[in-house]
Amino acid sequence: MILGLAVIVVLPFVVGISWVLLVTELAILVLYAMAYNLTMGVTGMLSFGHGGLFGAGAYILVIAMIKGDIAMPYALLAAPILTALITFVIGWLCVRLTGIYFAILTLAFGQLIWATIWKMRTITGGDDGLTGLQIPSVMASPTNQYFCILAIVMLAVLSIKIIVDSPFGFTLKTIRENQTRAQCIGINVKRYQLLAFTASGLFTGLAGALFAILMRGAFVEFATVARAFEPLFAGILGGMHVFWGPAFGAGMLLSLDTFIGAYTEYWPLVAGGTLILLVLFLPEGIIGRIASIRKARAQRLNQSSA
Amino acid sequence: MGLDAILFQVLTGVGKGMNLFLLASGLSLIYGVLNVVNFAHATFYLIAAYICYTITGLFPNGYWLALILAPIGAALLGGICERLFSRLYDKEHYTQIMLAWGLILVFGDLMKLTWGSEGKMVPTPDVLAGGVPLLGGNFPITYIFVIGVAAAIGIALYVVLYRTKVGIDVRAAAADAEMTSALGVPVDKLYIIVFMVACWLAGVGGVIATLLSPIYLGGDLEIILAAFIIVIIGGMGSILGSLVGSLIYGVVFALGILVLPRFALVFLYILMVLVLIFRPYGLLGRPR
Amino acid sequence: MDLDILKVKSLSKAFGKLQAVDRVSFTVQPGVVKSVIGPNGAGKTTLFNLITGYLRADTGEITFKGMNITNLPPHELNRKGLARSFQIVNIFPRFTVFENVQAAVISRMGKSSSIVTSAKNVGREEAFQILDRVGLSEQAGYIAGTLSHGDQRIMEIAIALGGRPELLLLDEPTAGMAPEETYATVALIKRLVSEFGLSILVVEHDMDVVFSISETIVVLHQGGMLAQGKPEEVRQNEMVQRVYLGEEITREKGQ
Amino acid sequence: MKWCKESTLEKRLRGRKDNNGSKDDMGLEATLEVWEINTFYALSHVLFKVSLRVQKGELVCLLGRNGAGKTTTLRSIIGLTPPRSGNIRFNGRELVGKRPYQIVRMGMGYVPGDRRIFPDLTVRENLEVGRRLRGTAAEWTLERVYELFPSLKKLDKQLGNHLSGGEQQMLAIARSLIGSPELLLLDEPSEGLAPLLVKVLEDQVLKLREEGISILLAEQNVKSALRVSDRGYIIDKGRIFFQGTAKDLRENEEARRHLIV
Repeated sequence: MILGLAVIVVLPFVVGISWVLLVTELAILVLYAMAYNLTMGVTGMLSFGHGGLFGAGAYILVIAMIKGDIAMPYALLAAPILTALITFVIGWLCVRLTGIYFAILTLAFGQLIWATIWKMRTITGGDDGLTGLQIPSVMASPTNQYFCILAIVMLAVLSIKIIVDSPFGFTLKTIRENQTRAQCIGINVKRYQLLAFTASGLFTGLAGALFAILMRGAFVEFATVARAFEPLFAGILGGMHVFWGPAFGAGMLLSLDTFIGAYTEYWPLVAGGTLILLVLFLPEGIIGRIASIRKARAQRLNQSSA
Repeated sequence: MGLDAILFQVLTGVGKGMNLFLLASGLSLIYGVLNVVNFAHATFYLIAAYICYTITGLFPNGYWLALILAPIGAALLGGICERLFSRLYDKEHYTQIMLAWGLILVFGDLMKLTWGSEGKMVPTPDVLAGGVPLLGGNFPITYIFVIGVAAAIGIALYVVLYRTKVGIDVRAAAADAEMTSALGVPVDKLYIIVFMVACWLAGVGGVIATLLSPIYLGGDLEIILAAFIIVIIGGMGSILGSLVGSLIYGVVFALGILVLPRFALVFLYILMVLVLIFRPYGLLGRPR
Repeated sequence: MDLDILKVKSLSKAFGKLQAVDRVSFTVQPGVVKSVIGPNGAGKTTLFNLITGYLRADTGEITFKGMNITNLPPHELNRKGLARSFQIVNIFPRFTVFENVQAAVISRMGKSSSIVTSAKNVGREEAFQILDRVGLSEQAGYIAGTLSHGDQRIMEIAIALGGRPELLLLDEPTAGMAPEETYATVALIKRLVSEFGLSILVVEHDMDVVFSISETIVVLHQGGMLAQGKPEEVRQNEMVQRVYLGEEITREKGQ
Repeated sequence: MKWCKESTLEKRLRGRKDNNGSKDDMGLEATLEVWEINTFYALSHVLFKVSLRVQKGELVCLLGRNGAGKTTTLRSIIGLTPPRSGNIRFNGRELVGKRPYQIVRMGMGYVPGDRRIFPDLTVRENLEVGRRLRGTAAEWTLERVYELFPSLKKLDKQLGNHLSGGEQQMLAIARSLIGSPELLLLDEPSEGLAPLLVKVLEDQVLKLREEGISILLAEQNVKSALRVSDRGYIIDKGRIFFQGTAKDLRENEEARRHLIV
């Protein structure tokens, strides 16, 4: 852990700017994947609406700063909170449904956000997006930006970790494992699903806002369905039932994009192929597989000693 | 705006809607019978459209040949994909959706490799060029053709499902696959057939869509969302629901463009949200 | 003063034309086992689902510790001290055995929304106590889904105990069990009553089990009550025997 | 009458090994032979070395209480819940490993306890699902089926979910019959039927046997089953405890013990 921290601190001084930017982006994607996983991996609700929420976070920050002249710290606070509010309203309507219907309703809301951003040109700039975000000078250099964003992401991931490990997080996992059973040990399932969805929206909004800072603006692409699939993909790659699974998946996803993308423009082919193979042959994800092998071995040892 | 102009627009919407019906009915059929959410369904539509482009480029008057061959190509490809999906029939829906997403990415890239990333236009066959004077405007023959083909296929689909042994078996399997197999019906073979027929329908949809708009990469994602809106509004698993949903989609979109040009799509999303909240199984669907 | 822990009064439920439960009334006294028996389709499971809030009653009233609990949702019933097990194994299969019980304990402690502490040690002692009580403490670290069928069913009872219930509803607790497991379960049920003073309502097919654990028995037939009484009385009841052999009988209406 | 005391639980524990299925040495031509099958649902062991035989043209009943293993036995035979070990032979051909539709096509019919009528299909369409051309003389046509169940003919265009319980039961039998089976597996056909309808059903079952169809009838309704059967088995807790002629079953005390409260 200390070694990891040391690497993080030293990194910007030994590698080039493009690498610093890449790692910053990675940090944001990790946060996004883990935020999403609160819904999908932890509580077991399939959402396709997170693209819209990610976009919402980004646009709220940019609109607040450009149109509202609000200082960045406040805008950075407002973005996740307002996104969480939006998520709460959407979630309140969505948690009545289950399974694929829940997923499709979130998809509809995600698309509604996307369409609103796309069509409300006067506020959002439509196709052109909103550019020209002025970043305070402390954060302007890639290295400073790197440290600021990484600090925020680490804080957020730590909060997610605390949530997942808490009795609240445990309750969410019970709901994922068996809703009927959760209900009859006294858990109000819908209420907890709504809370989990809202918390997930909060962190997704934060990730979107950070991404807007990195990109110096907000664009319609931030809110597409493809964007909604990204964290799900990351979760499947890494394994969504283990805490660091989605983070690992996000890393793999970005490396696929960056490195294979550098050799060939056909990286979606590779990514899609990987996804197909994973879903068919390794549905637990890579980290998830390792974890379950370990668990099984531990139980075997336990049984043989007992 | 005159009443004629509005009616004219409604007719255009019906044309678009009927084209989408071919796609939506297949999506609905796959869900109803196999309980699979085939997010990649529109990809078969796009592939057929590209095959049609190639065939029309090779042969003069190749459009009619394409109308026969391209959907068959989509169906064969669908048959292969069904074998992949079959491994996930008893798994959670999200795994099927991720498999579909993988297929979308892979096929998307393969299409880019084969046909490049510029948009493509398929020349309209001479017979279908021009229009007929109607309601004070000139209604394109292509739209009439699309409505005609889709209606004919819709009727054929109905006849097969309700009048033939295979169709009745399909409906039985949709309700209770295990009991159907215990009556001597090889349900897994039935599944392959249904998947292939659905992809064939999507293929026909793709080929006739080339008459209405250009072909471009990523078009499948737009179309699949439209198809989802349709089956949600109409009811997943109901063929009649897809028809009603398609017509609602086409007409609301066409009229929406007249009223608030930029928000036509938003209307449809709102409609879908309302349906999901108040009648999650759709206007003509039933809860399962 | 109400001495009965559970009081079911004239409860009815119909599905379309089928009268699944027809004016059923009975009571459960504290600290006893009461069984509900009857041939297939007699309405036992429907009755259970009505009491535990999974179905809404058409008419009738259910009172638990003097409170009217008719049509309350399952999670509220659980909080009031009424827990159930399921006919088909219904557990958290990917959790460990310990976590399965811990989940119930955390919920009962009202700590489900807490985010300040780690879940690891919350309710730990109590969960282990319960596992000890049902004889599963050695398997505490196992993944629940890998246990034998009998152990899974016993673990279900352990989950129910996590809610510190006063009344336990067991839906066919010995279904699908090997004889050794059945024997252990019967012993466990007896112990829960004698040592911990629980009241238990059981639906069970295995008549040996029913007669060895029950204080009183209710016999259902085609949704209605056919007989009620001590095991001996039910055994001697001519009507009950005839029903089980498939003879036609007409149930007296509105008894 | 002797009743189970608690000690019978222990007795059952001891008695387990004595009961190794039952072999039939009548030497007659067997349509169906089930030999020591063990069936599981996931981890739970449901059938323990169950063996039984159905002779050509015979009507055999399988009696037992709720949850005794009757349904699982039938599901094992038809291939819906294949046994993990043991053999099932139908006209000399091994069934274990075959898919349900293959087994049905070999000439077996299955009528499930909950009828499982396709709700959105009409009566005629429900029959259509079961129809297969076998090209044998014994083939059942729609007309012949309607002859046996005249009331279904009037309901021809009714949807499955609009039928009464008795009508559904008739349709469920008719639906299997139209596949021209040599052996019919009937799972608790009398369940939920009014007494008068049970009698009607018995007549129909007897008529089927007169047509030369062998029948394995799982029943909880002992009186009704013994009125029509030639022979029977008693199953309890997933094991066959007793077998004999209908007369034996009616009179034997030990047999009754497994059937009554």
